[in-house]
Amino acid sequence: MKAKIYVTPKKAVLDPQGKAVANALHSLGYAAVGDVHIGKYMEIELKTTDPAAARKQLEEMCHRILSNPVIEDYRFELES
Amino acid sequence: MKAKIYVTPKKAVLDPQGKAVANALHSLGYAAVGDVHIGKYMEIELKTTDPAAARKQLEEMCHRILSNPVIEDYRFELES
Amino acid sequence: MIEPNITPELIADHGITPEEFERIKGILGREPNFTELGIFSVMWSEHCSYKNSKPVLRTFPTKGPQILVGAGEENAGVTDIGDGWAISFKIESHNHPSAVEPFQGAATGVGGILRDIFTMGARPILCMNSLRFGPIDGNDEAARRNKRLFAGVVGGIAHYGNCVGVPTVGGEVYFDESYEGNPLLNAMCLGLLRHEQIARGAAKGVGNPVFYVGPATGRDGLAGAAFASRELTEESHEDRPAVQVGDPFMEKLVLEAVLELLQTDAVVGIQDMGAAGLTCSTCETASRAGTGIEIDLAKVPQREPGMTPYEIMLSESQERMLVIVQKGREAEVQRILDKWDLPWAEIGFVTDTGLMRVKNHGQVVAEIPAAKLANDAPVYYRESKEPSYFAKTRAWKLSDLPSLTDPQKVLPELLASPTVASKNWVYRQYDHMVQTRTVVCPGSDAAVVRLKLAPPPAKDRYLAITTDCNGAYCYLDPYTGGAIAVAEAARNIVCSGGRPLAVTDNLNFGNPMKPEIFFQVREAARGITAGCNTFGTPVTGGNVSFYNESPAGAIDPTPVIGMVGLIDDIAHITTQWFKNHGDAIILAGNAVDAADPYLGLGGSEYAKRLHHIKAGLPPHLDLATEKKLQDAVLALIRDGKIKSAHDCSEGGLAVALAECCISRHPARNTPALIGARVDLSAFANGTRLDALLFGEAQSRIVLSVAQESADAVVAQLQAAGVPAAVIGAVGGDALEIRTGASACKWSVNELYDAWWYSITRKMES
Amino acid sequence: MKFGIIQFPGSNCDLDKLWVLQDVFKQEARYLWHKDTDIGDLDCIVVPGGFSYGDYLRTGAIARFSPVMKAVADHAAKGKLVIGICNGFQILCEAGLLPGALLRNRSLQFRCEHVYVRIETQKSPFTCAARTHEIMRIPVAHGEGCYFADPSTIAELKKNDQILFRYVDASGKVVDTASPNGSIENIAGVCNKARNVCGMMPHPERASEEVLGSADGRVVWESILNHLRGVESVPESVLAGGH
Ligand SMILES: Nc1ncnc2c1ncn2[C@@H]1O[C@H](COP(=O)(O)OP(=O)(O)O)[C@@H](O)[C@H]1O
Ligand SMILES: [Mg+2]
Repeated sequence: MKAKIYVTPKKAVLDPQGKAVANALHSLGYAAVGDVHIGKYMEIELKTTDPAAARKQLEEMCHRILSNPVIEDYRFELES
Repeated sequence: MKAKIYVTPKKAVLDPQGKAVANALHSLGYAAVGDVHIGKYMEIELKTTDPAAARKQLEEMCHRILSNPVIEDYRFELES
Repeated sequence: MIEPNITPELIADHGITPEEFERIKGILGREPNFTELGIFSVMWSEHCSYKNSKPVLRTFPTKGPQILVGAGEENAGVTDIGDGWAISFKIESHNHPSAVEPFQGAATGVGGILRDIFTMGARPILCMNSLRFGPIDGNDEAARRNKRLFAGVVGGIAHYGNCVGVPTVGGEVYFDESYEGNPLLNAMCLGLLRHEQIARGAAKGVGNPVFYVGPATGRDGLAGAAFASRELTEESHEDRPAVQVGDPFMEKLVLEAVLELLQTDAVVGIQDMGAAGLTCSTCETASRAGTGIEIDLAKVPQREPGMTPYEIMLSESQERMLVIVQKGREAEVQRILDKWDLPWAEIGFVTDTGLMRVKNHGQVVAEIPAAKLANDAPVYYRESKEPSYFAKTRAWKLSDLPSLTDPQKVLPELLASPTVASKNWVYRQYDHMVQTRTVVCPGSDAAVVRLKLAPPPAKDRYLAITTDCNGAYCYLDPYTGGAIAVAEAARNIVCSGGRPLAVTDNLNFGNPMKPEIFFQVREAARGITAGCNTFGTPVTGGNVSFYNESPAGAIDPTPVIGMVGLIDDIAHITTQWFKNHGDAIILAGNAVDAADPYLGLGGSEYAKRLHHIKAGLPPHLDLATEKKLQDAVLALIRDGKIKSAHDCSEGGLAVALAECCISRHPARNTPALIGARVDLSAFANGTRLDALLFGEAQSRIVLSVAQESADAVVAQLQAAGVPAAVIGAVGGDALEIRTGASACKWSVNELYDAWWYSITRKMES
Repeated sequence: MKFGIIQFPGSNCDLDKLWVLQDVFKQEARYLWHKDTDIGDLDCIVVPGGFSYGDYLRTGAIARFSPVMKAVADHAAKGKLVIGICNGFQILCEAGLLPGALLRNRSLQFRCEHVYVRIETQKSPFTCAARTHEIMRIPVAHGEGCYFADPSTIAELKKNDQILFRYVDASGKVVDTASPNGSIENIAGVCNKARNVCGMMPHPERASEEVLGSADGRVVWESILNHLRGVESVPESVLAGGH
């Protein structure tokens, strides 16, 4: 199975990177660009066939090491 | 509209971060974890209602600045 | 907007006692509203008001001819270094944020101290840091957590400092169980300025506009000052909004813009928004100038919709400044801010009312006498009581320590102890050379920087900088521990060729409401005072961090000393490693201190690491002896007689000798190792071998000199009243130490390997 | 000679470059602001290190769109000299003025230390004053210095003698452990095909004065000055005692 994980800065937390990119896009003339948020995208192979167990493990991995729950949110999708 | 952009390291490019995360997960006991790949995930608000124009702009932004074609691939989704 | 009612519970939640609440009512002549309660709670927190530490801080020596701006007057002190030049330096803690989110906690700690320095008008030219963590040995749950904190803190310091372009040139790291769950991050910054550039944080000139500079205010870091003034509990990890995210790029822009602004005389006052944010910066600037200030929160840039006045006033969003502008000169200021693409807003003006008046869309939401808010926090003379653990630690006898039979294995083990081991895993992550000032990079007793005052080849000036504190010593005897922190710092400066100039201090302790903790605070401060008086180094400022406790108890008392010294001539710059084969090795100071009942083994790394004992008394220190030693060694350095000088600290004489052999590191993976043959037989008679090799007796320096000047150097030291003897010679590819009948021999490769890679191995396992 | 040093928001080695050129080498040097479009007549442009635009997104990604970069490209197109150091190297790669890209160090950590770097060729304006296979002891300080290019680009670089600097051990051998970042073939610096644009990760300005522990980096500035003065190649005998 394959998991796709998205880690994004929490709403209330400063996202200086997103801001810098938004400014850069504006100055390049992309006036339609509004807010930009930048996070991480991860793909993880999982050698298991049990989606429920995989989900449980993923939830745990995201919380423990793949994201920093103090400043980031995460979500994931599981594909088989 | 909102665009979701995925930037991932090209196959031929080393992904030491992916490797480090895979190792960390193994040492925490997640034996089922196989390859890990890490890229960027961006969300961009677009103040436009024309999907075709938005796509064209996004394609350009991705190619010019949001990714570096020497080392990265990209893809995006557009939501309204 | 509905504000909560002021109930006793709400007051208690804000950390305000019923007596303090009465005092607030007295100042206002009425009950505070919710916003005002929040404002008082942060300004009267320990972090901002020093209410529990003021009586102690007042005992520090703070005066001296070199002091231009004294401790407590401004964001940081300013010290004269001659020819119209001055330095401004200060140390500050960010312990609790680092415990909860090590990377961002440490990063924003660096950001905060940088702002304290550049708001004085000084360009930051170096950073240092003093760190404490729980043990990183092994791989159990606790060790892994400690490693994660350690890696996060170091990564955060690197991220911020490297990006802003200020070199991190040194520091210290200790590992001990007492910091488990409550790591320490103390960051120090030093800046350079001309006398006439000293900027003030005062809101002078009625009618002058008040500018807000920097990114918009968010809900992050809400009430961080209050957070820092509480013990860490299991729930602290829910204190998440108190964690701020730093943006070093923004800081760099703010830094450049502020220094450019201060070049004009269009700015009358400036202060950063650090702890307690807008609240602290407005009331303190008004209070210093004896004026009032009026702002409208509607004009404050806001990152999120719907922020309340309470939230805006208490937010600790990073990289923001308050600038008081000369009326009529706004355009000039705006031009510079725009040049650096900095967000800014005019949010208010200086008044003559003495009040801090806060409006929101024109409606008054808080009105408090500024000076009373800033200065009239209650001051508490806390009760102090000798700690009961002394009974236990002092019941321990040196004879309880098994005698040492085989030193061969011990030395590599001590060198690999993370507290003693090379910190290259840490400092190679820091840019320590940007600004091309760093003459002695991390790895010697003190960092040395040149000031680049004069273009080459003209004569330049040099500073030596160090941070020091041994918490175990302070735990066993806070007075001696405090004095040793100062003495060791001065010794490190002297070993580098400098004369001690001034200090900054960071008092890290547990909960001062506990009499046994307050005893530690008071005694450590007394020790620091004694030390500073001895070396003529006034305290120019510092920081207090209390409530450093985890559920397992308080940290070892850790009063960190940051000391700066002046090196008068490039030729005086001295490093710790041996230079040439054939040079004579001299021990200045006593091999064993007979005045110490524990012979230097109380609180030693040897006792802790090999026998798991933290007991007895710390090494005995006689300040007059120490001063004599330092003066004599500095005189020799000035005479050009000394090739290397290294102070003996953790691990004692054997570790110091080993470090002299293995610490020179010209390039990646290419150490310059050099051996030595040492004979300590003359001191071995009737003394414990462990004390001779690994005892941490104070007032000792290992010197190397050309063979032909050895006798003269020994004579000169003795003439100055300093015990001295030639103990060996540099050369070969092994360190050999003879102690009477027995002798040990270690290849320098083996010692180097144990010492250099120890932390890397632990972090990568 | 006239040098221009670019200041991007977030540059932090700009002052060091000015110091080394103006105060150490006594050259005419001035800053160029990132918003400048007219840079006047310059002999050499220096793109300094630092964290332009915070290095957000990718190192150099945002800086390369600064107005001044158009002028840099024009300057380079005329065959005039451009040297990018550290972040400057990253920016020149992003701008397409140099081949390849710089990835995160393989250790995933920032690395600041002295390394040994071998000068691979004297056939460039940036190395023409060097002795054959001269080795410099010189500092690096970067988090993203791992040079990458696809195999055909690497082959091309070799064919054209465009690899100017490699990380080596103290004896001058190219070994894996000598590299602080994991670069392909230990590459520490390259030039473009026309040989007038150079990028390097090590910092010659941090090794240009004895007081800083090494003056080995002076050879880079001396090469540029020799080249500009028209002293194309100096006989080895003259250089033997040099630097
Ligand atoms: N946190 C740190 N950051 C930067 N440099 C450090 C740090 N910790 C230690 N160092 C450097 O490592 C060297 C040895 O430090 P330390 O063992 O504390 O020395 P000493 O015992 O002489 O005070 C010093 O040059 C010091 O500046
Ligand atoms: Mg020392």
